[in-house]
Amino acid sequence: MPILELERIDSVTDKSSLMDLLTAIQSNLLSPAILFFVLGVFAAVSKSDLKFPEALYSTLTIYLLTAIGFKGGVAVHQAGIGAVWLPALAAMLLGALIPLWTYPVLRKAGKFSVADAGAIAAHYGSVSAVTFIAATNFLKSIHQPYESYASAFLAVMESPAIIVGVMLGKGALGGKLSLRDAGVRHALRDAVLGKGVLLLVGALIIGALSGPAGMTMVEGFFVTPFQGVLALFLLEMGMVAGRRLGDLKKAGLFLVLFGISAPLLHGTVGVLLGLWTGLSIGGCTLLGVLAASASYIAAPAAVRLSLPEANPTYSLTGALAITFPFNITIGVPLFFEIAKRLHA
Amino acid sequence: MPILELERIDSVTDKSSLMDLLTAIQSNLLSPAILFFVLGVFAAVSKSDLKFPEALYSTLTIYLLTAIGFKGGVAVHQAGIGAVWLPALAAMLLGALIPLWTYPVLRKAGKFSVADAGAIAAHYGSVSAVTFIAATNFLKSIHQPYESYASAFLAVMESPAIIVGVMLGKGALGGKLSLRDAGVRHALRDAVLGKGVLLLVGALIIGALSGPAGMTMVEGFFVTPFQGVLALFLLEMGMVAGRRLGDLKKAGLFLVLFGISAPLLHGTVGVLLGLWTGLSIGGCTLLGVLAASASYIAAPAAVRLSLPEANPTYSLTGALAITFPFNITIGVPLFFEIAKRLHA
Amino acid sequence: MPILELERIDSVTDKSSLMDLLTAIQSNLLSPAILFFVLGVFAAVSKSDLKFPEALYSTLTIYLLTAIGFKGGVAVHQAGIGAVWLPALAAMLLGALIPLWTYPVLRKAGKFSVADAGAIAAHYGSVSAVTFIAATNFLKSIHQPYESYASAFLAVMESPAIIVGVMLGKGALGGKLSLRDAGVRHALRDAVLGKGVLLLVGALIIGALSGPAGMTMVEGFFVTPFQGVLALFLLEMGMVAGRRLGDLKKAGLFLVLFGISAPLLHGTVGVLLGLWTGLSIGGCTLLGVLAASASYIAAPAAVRLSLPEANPTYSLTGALAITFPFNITIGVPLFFEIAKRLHA
Amino acid sequence: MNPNFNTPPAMNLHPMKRVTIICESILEDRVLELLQETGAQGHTAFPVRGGGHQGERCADITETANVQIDVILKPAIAEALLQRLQTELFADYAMVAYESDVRVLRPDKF
Amino acid sequence: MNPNFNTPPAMNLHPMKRVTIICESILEDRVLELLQETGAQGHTAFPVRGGGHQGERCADITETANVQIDVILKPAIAEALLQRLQTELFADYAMVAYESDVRVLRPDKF
Amino acid sequence: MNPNFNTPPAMNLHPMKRVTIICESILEDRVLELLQETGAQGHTAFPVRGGGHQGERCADITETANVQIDVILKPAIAEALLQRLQTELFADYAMVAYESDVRVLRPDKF
Ligand SMILES: Nc1ncnc2c1ncn2[C@@H]1O[C@H](COP(=O)(O)O)[C@@H](O)[C@H]1O
Ligand SMILES: Nc1ncnc2c1ncn2[C@@H]1O[C@H](COP(=O)(O)O)[C@@H](O)[C@H]1O
Ligand SMILES: Nc1ncnc2c1ncn2[C@@H]1O[C@H](COP(=O)(O)O)[C@@H](O)[C@H]1O
Ligand code: NA
Ligand code: NA
Ligand code: NA
Repeated sequence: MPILELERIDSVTDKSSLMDLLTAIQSNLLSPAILFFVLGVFAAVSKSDLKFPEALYSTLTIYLLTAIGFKGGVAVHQAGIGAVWLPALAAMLLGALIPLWTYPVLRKAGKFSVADAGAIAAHYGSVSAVTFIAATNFLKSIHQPYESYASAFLAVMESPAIIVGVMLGKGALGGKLSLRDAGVRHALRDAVLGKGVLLLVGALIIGALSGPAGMTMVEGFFVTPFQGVLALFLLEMGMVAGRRLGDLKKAGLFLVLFGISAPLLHGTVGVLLGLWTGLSIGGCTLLGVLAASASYIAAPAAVRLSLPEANPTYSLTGALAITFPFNITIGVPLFFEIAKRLHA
Repeated sequence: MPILELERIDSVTDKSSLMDLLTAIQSNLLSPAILFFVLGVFAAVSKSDLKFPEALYSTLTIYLLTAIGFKGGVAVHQAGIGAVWLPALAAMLLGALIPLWTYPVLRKAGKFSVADAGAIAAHYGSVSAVTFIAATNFLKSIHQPYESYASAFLAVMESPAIIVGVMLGKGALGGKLSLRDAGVRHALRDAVLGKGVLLLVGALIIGALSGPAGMTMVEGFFVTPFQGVLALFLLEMGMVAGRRLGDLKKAGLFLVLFGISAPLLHGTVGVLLGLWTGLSIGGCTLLGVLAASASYIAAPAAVRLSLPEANPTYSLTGALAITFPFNITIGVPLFFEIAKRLHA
Repeated sequence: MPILELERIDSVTDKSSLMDLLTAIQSNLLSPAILFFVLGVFAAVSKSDLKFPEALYSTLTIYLLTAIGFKGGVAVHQAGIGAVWLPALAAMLLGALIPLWTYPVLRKAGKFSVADAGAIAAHYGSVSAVTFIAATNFLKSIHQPYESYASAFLAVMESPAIIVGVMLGKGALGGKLSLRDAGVRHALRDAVLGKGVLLLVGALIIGALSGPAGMTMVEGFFVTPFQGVLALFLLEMGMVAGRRLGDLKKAGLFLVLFGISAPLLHGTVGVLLGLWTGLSIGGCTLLGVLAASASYIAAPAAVRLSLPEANPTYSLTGALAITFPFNITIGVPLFFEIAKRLHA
Repeated sequence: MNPNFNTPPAMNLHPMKRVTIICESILEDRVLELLQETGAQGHTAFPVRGGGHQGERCADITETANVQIDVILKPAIAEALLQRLQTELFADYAMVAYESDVRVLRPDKF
Repeated sequence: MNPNFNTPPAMNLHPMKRVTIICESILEDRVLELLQETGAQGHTAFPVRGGGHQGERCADITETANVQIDVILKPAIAEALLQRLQTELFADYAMVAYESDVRVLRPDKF
Repeated sequence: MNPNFNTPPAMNLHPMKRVTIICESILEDRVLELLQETGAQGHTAFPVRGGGHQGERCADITETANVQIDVILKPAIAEALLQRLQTELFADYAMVAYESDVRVLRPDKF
């Protein structure tokens, strides 16, 4: 496995035009994974009796996090820490910073309470593993190489934003924050030991330790069926998102606008950061997607326990019913186009 | 993937004899899937403590329906709607018609109540996805090509019989039927949006939209492990069927006879219909198997809600403990033999 | 599939030294499966919120037992019963005999009650399928061929020790045993029909009946993802073992010593027995590992019902938190070294 | 009755009824509709297996699975709910329903 | 006792006992046999986790899982059932059992 | 009150309270801590779904799943437990809690 996952680098045409973007979006929309997401939304909206057992949802989550972490770890093993640390550090900082500008916007323009603004900021600063996976699939389908250690960025971006967002939501700006507060301790703990982070970071380390030899052993499980498992998972995510569509009214127009413009801004910043830290077009796309994505595995649990007065409807509806569908359908090919042009 | 799934067409010998049939049955009985079914029956009858978690049963069902629908959709993409619509329409009609002759037999000869006769007719007119999958496996194992879009027939045959059967069970023949009845509405709804139909038809459309490019992506999940998953599922089905063996006494001798002769008749009709609509030997076999099979996923739920006064023991025991084992062991090779002779 | 699963027989160097052992142990410790076990222990000890749904644990167990049984059965098919029966019989006898010397040690040196000593003896005479699988993975990773029908030994070693151990625990040595006792009947029943034995023996027979033709059909499910599934299962086993670490104090120092010295002794005896019955280095290693392993699937259930007055903390903590981790990390490469030297 | 046996309920606790319904999984949506019509403000549900007059329901496949639905409601409407269940569903389906006394802190919630 | 507190039961409801048994999963079959011997006409069961005097039973593996079995039965046999549970199983296994009052519409069913 | 209605409890049965708590899964650990502080000797828990004032909690993903926690305890501490739940958790989380009367054979166990 080379550092850039696909050897064949398609000579990217110069006249990257709106046509290119539309073609990319269209081909993305016709991939099985996205179509299964749409089927899930339809199942929820039409009130079909299709239901995934909770155990299946947990199992798919465990599988996807473990697989993506492990593959990234093997890539880190091959690329060496030397190549990874700089963009990883930049990614981490980006995650920590996003809540700092998101929070005031939510307070001022969105009129959200301190707790709600902190909670939403935490979700949008943290990242969504499934969005990341969908982006790697998109890159593979168009034969665009990328740094396969990019899932290391995913791993380090989960926690920082949650910690910063919770502190903001606890009133850090008003000087009301107490580090002895049980909620803050909970958030710090969950940010490090929550199952999302534990599986991603753990599998990453395992991959880095066992390297390509380890990969040979478990490839038939962590690689061969991977994309199909993602399709099944997106069917379930479609149902979850579809069931939340009804909450859009409660969430209000501002949140809908925010749920689309935040990823646009963060994604562009992410791509730029990738450019500055020397990532390829594929790598820039992935960093953009990570920045644009909003967490719905790690953040909700940590935030619910540490900012109980925040209404989870806002952050979950924004992350799941607005930003997630936007990113996997339009965001991913869009950030790829931006990365391509900026590299040109 | 060619339209006929296996390129190599074995020159079928002319002197198709009883020996051929026996060999085919024997090789079918020794396939892992069937043997796992037998193991399941043994586990149930010997009261072993082996139990599948309910979540595993649901997961396997979701997987099998999605995989078979998706594969069929890709085949439809390749064959073109032009090749598919005629046999599909014929299959659909057959499904709708089967209850019309099944119902009077059950009423007159079987002395079943109106509701019970309608319920059983609905089950036998509808189809069993797993029986269909077992048949495709059989054809693959003997290298017999078949129209790989045949799962489109499966998809369109699920619902019509349920609707017709429920109407009969509601007293349509006695003029008692009211379309405003909540039960009938439930049945119509479930026939279109029940999870079985939704997954099959949904995955079929996804396969048709994403085509071979999509297949390349998800092959490692929907194709590679498919037959092994079927074996595991049949282990569970064996336990379910084994546990129902005790109900055979309650069901009565007539139902046992019906559970074997109905598939014999319907299977032969199905093979003939395949012949008339231009299907290959493999395709005729599959249409025969579909007609012969009795539903135990879509029909039970819809019928239970719309014909509550029908005793589910009759239809479930017939479908699960008699017709399903008969079809996967003897029925499949038998309908293949019939198809072979009629093609000669 | 040849009888020795790997054709290329590495010319084993003569000067098998401590270095070899250390290298083998190290490479074993860096395999994904073992590293995932360690991650599981860490998750439990750090009280992360990572939890596997119970349905996933059952599913993984069913999968591993079925896969290992089936593969072994296909190997028996290829090797012929003639090659298998002698070492299988020897393995079975070894399983039945282990409790006979384990029990007095536990009574005298460990001061355990009659029931507790019988219960622990039953666990250590019976076998652990997952330890066996970890050993086959180790052999594969170092390209060491082994008799692939060795899982037949696993299948026949599960029950005998449970029966002997329960009889001892019921007071057989004091003449108090009554074969009409409900507990003893339960144990005999469970020893034959418990899910562990049923799946292993059942899948073995299915593999033997369907042979390589059957293997071709289900390979994509029972072989391709096998090692990765094992890694996931060991993550869960790590959590289970980690949560039991707290019970080590209750179990006492004697049990810790016993949990390490029993496998050392039994493993060496197993290797010797393999030598006498003509097994290869790989086969001797596997028989050693089987003898060294302690059951935690079949034995706990049977023993709990038949020896209710035995405290399950002792046997489960010993098997899960001491002997299992010891075997998969150090035991496996160690018994391989012993087998290598004895073959030289 | 032994006065020590039933400790007198504290002042802040308010009597409510709990109605428990165990039925075929397939009926869940219909029972929930019925609850809403009767005026229940919430419910709790989970899958169960069981056995009774309609035979064993061992929950290995959806068709033979049960669901248990617990609902806390004002005493006044508990019996009405049971009566409706009896009239509309008892005859045709595998089902058991019973009520019991419970006490809550926030009576207005139910 | 405050007369408003326990609303008088309606005429059509009949008193029954509910016996709840929480025990190691492994015991399920033995408890069900015992129920049958005592004369119970049905039962409801589901997997639970828990903790008590025998330590945490966190249900991640079958060996440490619990099951809860609820049975509605005639008041007369409820205590007999509890007594048998105590004599035959309480000493050796992780187990809790208790009874409570419930009311049903169809007393002949239990 | 109809004397036949509440059968007098047998001599060997001792009154206890059962407190039932239904809340967001995420709160499980906090509730268990609280139980321990109040003096409960054990508990039983299982995943449930449901609906109430905070909307549907359909348990398809962990974030919208509920857990039900049942605890048998001495009558004296039941209300204290409910009060603490109210003060510390009721305001912020989806949650319902209620108590009911049960009877056990081994009062010292709880
Ligand atoms: N006596 C009982 N105690 C507890 N649950 C019962 C009882 N009888 C029936 N059930 C439950 O109610 C379901 C339907 O009961 P039935 O309609 O009698 O078949 C059964 O599958 C059990 O889950
Ligand atoms: N006080 C309690 N309240 C509710 N459930 C309990 C209680 N004590 C024990 N249990 C349940 O009964 C099982 C066995 O209890 P024990 O025999 O005390 O270990 C525990 O695992 C819990 O599920
Ligand atoms: N009236 C009720 N009866 C039974 N369970 C309820 C009731 N109301 C709420 N619940 C349960 O308690 C959870 C939280 O309720 P709430 O705080 O009202 O949203 C719900 O998701 C239900 O599982
Ligand atoms: Na983000
Ligand atoms: Na049919
Ligand atoms: Na052993």
